[in-house]
Amino acid sequence: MSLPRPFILELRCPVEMSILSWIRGVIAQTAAALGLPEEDLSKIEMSVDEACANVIEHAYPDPPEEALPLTVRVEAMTDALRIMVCDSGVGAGDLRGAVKSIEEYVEVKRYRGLGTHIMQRFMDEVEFVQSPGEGTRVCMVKYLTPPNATVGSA
Amino acid sequence: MSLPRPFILELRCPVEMSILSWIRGVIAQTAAALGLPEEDLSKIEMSVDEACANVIEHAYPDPPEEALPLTVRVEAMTDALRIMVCDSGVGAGDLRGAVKSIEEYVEVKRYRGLGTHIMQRFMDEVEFVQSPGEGTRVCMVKYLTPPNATVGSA
Amino acid sequence: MKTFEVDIRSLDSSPDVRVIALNGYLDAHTVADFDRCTDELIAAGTVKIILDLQGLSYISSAGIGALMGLSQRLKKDGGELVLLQPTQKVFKILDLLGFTRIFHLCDSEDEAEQILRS
Amino acid sequence: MKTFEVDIRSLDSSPDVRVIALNGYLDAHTVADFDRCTDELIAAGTVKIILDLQGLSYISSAGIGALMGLSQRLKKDGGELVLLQPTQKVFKILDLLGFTRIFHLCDSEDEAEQILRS
Ligand SMILES: Nc1ncnc2c1ncn2[C@@H]1O[C@H](COP(=O)(O)OP(=O)(O)O)[C@@H](O)[C@H]1O
Ligand SMILES: Nc1ncnc2c1ncn2[C@@H]1O[C@H](COP(=O)(O)OP(=O)(O)O)[C@@H](O)[C@H]1O
Repeated sequence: MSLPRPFILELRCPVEMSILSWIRGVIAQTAAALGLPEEDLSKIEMSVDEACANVIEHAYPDPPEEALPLTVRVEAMTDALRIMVCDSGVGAGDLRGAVKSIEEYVEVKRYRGLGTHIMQRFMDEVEFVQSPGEGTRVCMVKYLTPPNATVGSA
Repeated sequence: MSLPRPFILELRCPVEMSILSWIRGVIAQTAAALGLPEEDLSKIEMSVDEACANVIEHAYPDPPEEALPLTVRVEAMTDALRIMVCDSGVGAGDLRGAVKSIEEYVEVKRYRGLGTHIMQRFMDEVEFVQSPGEGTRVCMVKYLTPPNATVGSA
Repeated sequence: MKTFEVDIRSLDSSPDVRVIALNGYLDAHTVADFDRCTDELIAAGTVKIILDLQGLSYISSAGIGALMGLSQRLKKDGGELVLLQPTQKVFKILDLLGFTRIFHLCDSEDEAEQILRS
Repeated sequence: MKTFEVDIRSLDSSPDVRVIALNGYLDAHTVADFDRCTDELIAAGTVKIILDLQGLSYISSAGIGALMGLSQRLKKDGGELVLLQPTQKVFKILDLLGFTRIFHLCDSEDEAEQILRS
């Protein structure tokens, strides 16, 4: 079972923490339909959750001007799943402040900076693009096996 | 549990029947996250499935020019869930050929025309817009209880 | 992720009765598999079928149309189609649309066998 | 749809040990509920906690941070935090990130009790 590709899924939603479980559900559903193994599914679900939680927590210190200030865009291509999490918020923040290792995280006892660390560990490619006043875009990629290379698929 | 609204979900995908189960999954996930009862969930899932299956079966007698010829757009507003299923295909077909009742369906023994009948029975509003050569748009609405009117919500 | 599977057996007590167990969903995609399977059974002379729906998670208009067509063909040949134990979700869909008054629905294989014997 | 629930009880055999059972998901949304609950326990003098994770379906960095913070506070007061039976999914997340080497994980309540007694 593998979904025909390419396809695109886009979510636009308010910056409220209670939206996160729905976003995770839709992402997990999609990763599962692509036939990805449980472990990749968890990694993708968590990376998207972390990027979205960051938008909700950090991007808009003041109430956002847009009605739907958080965008999640999933592009399932033949060889990769590209996921973009975008906001039009402050476009500034200590994105390079991510912990380098769990040892550092435990040592420092601040218990912050784990979200961006997780994205970088769990996805194959991660890019952060920030422009002050224009927002932040996190672009994450997970490589996929092209459908015709899948052994035993229907 | 009720999702903060408004939010928008948009899917763009190829016209292949194997995409349907994923679309149903995403729609059911969303309807469930809105706190809708099982029965409404089934009705919405099935109506969207029927509209999408029609695009795949009827809209493109020749291979479509676009890479992603089927669009499903879900708008969760305060008082309603609006779902649009759009294609840019032939924009013609016997949309008024829907069976008027199950009795007629059983009588005629053609076993067609049930899809549009189901959409009209299961959704609160259904509108079909067709322009020859420009495609078909099915717009379906299910009324929602505004979040602040929900008894006992968190 | 399982999509659709068909499992066919005969009843020990009534070898002319075929039990087809469906697993997964019967939609516009998987209905082709279902039609192929029932075509083969009918070509081989089967006229009495129990369709075990315990494992069916979803049915669309394409699936309902296939069941209607199958029922009609079996009746024409002097046989019958009986639906066995649909899940609550599938039952609800069939019931909301009025198909529980049209199909023969049964709660047990024994009851289905009785109907097909009479 | 259940999101997050916390259930607190004491061990019959060690009344100073609190068992907190989590149900649902511990993410950036529900972590506030979790923090409120553990703040209250600590204010009431609790220093030994078994966190029963059998019903926890998901944990995010916010949840992991909360567990780390809780563990640190309990240790400072001479107590300890033990995690009991995470689901396979939550275990995998903690393990991939290296947290199974940092938290005390147990397979049974008895084992957890032993650790907290010693
Ligand atoms: N969308 C965003 N907009 C503004 N700043 C962000 C955004 N995402 C991340 N950041 C910045 O990056 C930092 C590191 O994020 P993260 O690693 O997830 O840890 P944490 O959220 O715990 O601080 C945040 O503290 C914040 O300053
Ligand atoms: N997206 C579409 N593009 C073109 N024609 C369509 C479309 N959707 C529906 N139709 C037309 O409407 C008719 C009725 O559809 P429906 O009630 O679902 O029954 P069925 O698909 O079994 O014919 C179809 O036979 C087709 O002619």
